[in-house]
Amino acid sequence: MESPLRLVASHPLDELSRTVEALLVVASAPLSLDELAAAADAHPEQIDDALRLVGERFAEGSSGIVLEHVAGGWAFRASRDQAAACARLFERPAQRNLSQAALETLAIIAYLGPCSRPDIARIRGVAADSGVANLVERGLVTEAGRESGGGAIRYRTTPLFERIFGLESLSELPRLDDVGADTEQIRERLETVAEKRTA
Amino acid sequence: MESPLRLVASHPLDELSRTVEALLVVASAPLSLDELAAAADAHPEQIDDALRLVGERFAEGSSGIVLEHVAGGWAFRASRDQAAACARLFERPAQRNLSQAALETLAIIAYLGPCSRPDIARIRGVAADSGVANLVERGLVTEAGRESGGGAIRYRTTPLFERIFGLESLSELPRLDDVGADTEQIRERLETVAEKRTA
Amino acid sequence: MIVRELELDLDAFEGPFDLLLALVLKEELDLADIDLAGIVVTFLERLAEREELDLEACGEFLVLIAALLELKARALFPDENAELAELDPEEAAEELARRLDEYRRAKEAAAWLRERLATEGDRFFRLGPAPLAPKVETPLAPQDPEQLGIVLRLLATEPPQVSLKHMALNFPPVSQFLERFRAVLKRRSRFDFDTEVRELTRLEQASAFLAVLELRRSGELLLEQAAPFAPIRVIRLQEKSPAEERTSEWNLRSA
Repeated sequence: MESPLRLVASHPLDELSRTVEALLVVASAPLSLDELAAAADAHPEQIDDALRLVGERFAEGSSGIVLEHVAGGWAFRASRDQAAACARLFERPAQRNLSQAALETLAIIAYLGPCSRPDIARIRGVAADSGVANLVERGLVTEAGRESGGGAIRYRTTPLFERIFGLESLSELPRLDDVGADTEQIRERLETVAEKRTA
Repeated sequence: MESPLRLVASHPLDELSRTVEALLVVASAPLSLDELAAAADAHPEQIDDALRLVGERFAEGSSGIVLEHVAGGWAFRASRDQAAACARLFERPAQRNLSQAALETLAIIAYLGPCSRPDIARIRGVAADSGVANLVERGLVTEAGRESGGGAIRYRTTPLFERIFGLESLSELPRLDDVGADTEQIRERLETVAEKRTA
Repeated sequence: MIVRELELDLDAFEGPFDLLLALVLKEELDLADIDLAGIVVTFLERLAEREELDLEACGEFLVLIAALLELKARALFPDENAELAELDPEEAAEELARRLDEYRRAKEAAAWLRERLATEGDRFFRLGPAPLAPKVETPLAPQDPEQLGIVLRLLATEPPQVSLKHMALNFPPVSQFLERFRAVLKRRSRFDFDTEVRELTRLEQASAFLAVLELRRSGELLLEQAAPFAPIRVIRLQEKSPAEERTSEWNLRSA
């Protein structure tokens, strides 16, 4: 593909336009002319012609899918007259319940203070971290520096977390005297049980 | 959507098929009939008809984009004859590179439904920790709560798993009960041995 | 390395490991005749030939050899009320058959998935959101803070005991007993196996018995048992005394 002497197969335009359609429907970002040419193993000029054909097939008014030229290149989008349906697809009712994983992760971070992903995975007794990234994305936890000695990133809960859970501050968390008198004891208890769980 | 008296607008089929096209091209996962109906503000039966039209327009052989029924819903993908071009555009997805151990773990989770790492270890006879972590990272399995009373985390397969393997649903997995006869054989053999020794 | 293709060259069997498993399961080969230690040695030799440790092959091999060892041990001690699983022999046999079958099913299902992966490999689709689709943000409804206390308390609760007893089959190394019995036979020309292993766990006894079988195979000793369940006598082979004599001697001493 890198060789300047590479022979480019001759593509009937129709076939090439199908290739372009396929590439655009699987891409998660707009594709440039060069990217399309490289993937289709064709000349950029040929791609230009194919794109014209694809543009005719996928045009506003005649199709629900529309070919669009944006800054980064070419991509498909929904036609404008379907905006209402698309909006309904993306408008989601507020989520009522958090997953078990999310709730456990939040509880650990809230009660124990800043924790790293390995900390959380160990206490939960799971092999992989699933969900911290999601909680960060939702703004419920945020980064809080690294473990000493350039270790793993630690996370803490955010003001949004407190708002969602109706807490003025973390000191209002339900008391866990039966688990441990203070954070240290609770942490020890959790770690002891976690070891048994994975044993 | 909830109101039983809601009037569903009458959609010319052509218009509705354009709506379905638009919804499918922006969706990030397969859409079920109900999801399509809700977003398009139409009856599921109407959506069914529209999907037939869309399926004719986007069929293997005639288009680079193909409509498929997968993972409990409908989605667009690239046509199979464009796989080479798609492969040049993307690295081979990690989900398709699975070791024997990973496939066995995946098979156990897919067949047994939510099951824990100890369940998997019991069947495979080796610790399942890293194997499961790996599948979670690849998005092929996800947490599905805990065993009762704070027991081990259980896992299930994701829609992505069904999509990668081209399954309409988990019920498409082949039945494995033809092996049953052998169980009987093995058991009988073991019993015969036991009888001989105790005679 | 593919474990099932491991070429074996044993007294009772010559061919790939896979065939051996098939023959054992079809009753065409008696496990009692199979030198399991020989299989382990062959595997270790193949393993040593490779530069990298093939963990996957090790895992698969361990599963298979453990199952065979367990089967063999069960066949050798069918009447023992196996403390390792607290199951009666019939239940144990059933449980074992079920587990072997379960594993075989998993392997079959995995094979099906692998094939599927190959045939569906040309289906490309987009992973993740469409390039020009709106970003979805799902707001979270207000949550009850009590949930946090509940899940943390659950995490601090010891999980119910999962019985994995039958998983924890830590067969003590047979070699340990090879050494031990050789040493005993240096001091004494014969000993009573049951007495010698009385203090050991059932699993250790199983290993010890495999060691004794191994020594018999290599011609270092003879085994004798007057009747089923009678004590097993272990006799140093160098001693040249006919079987009858040994039996009468035993009777005299025990009289």
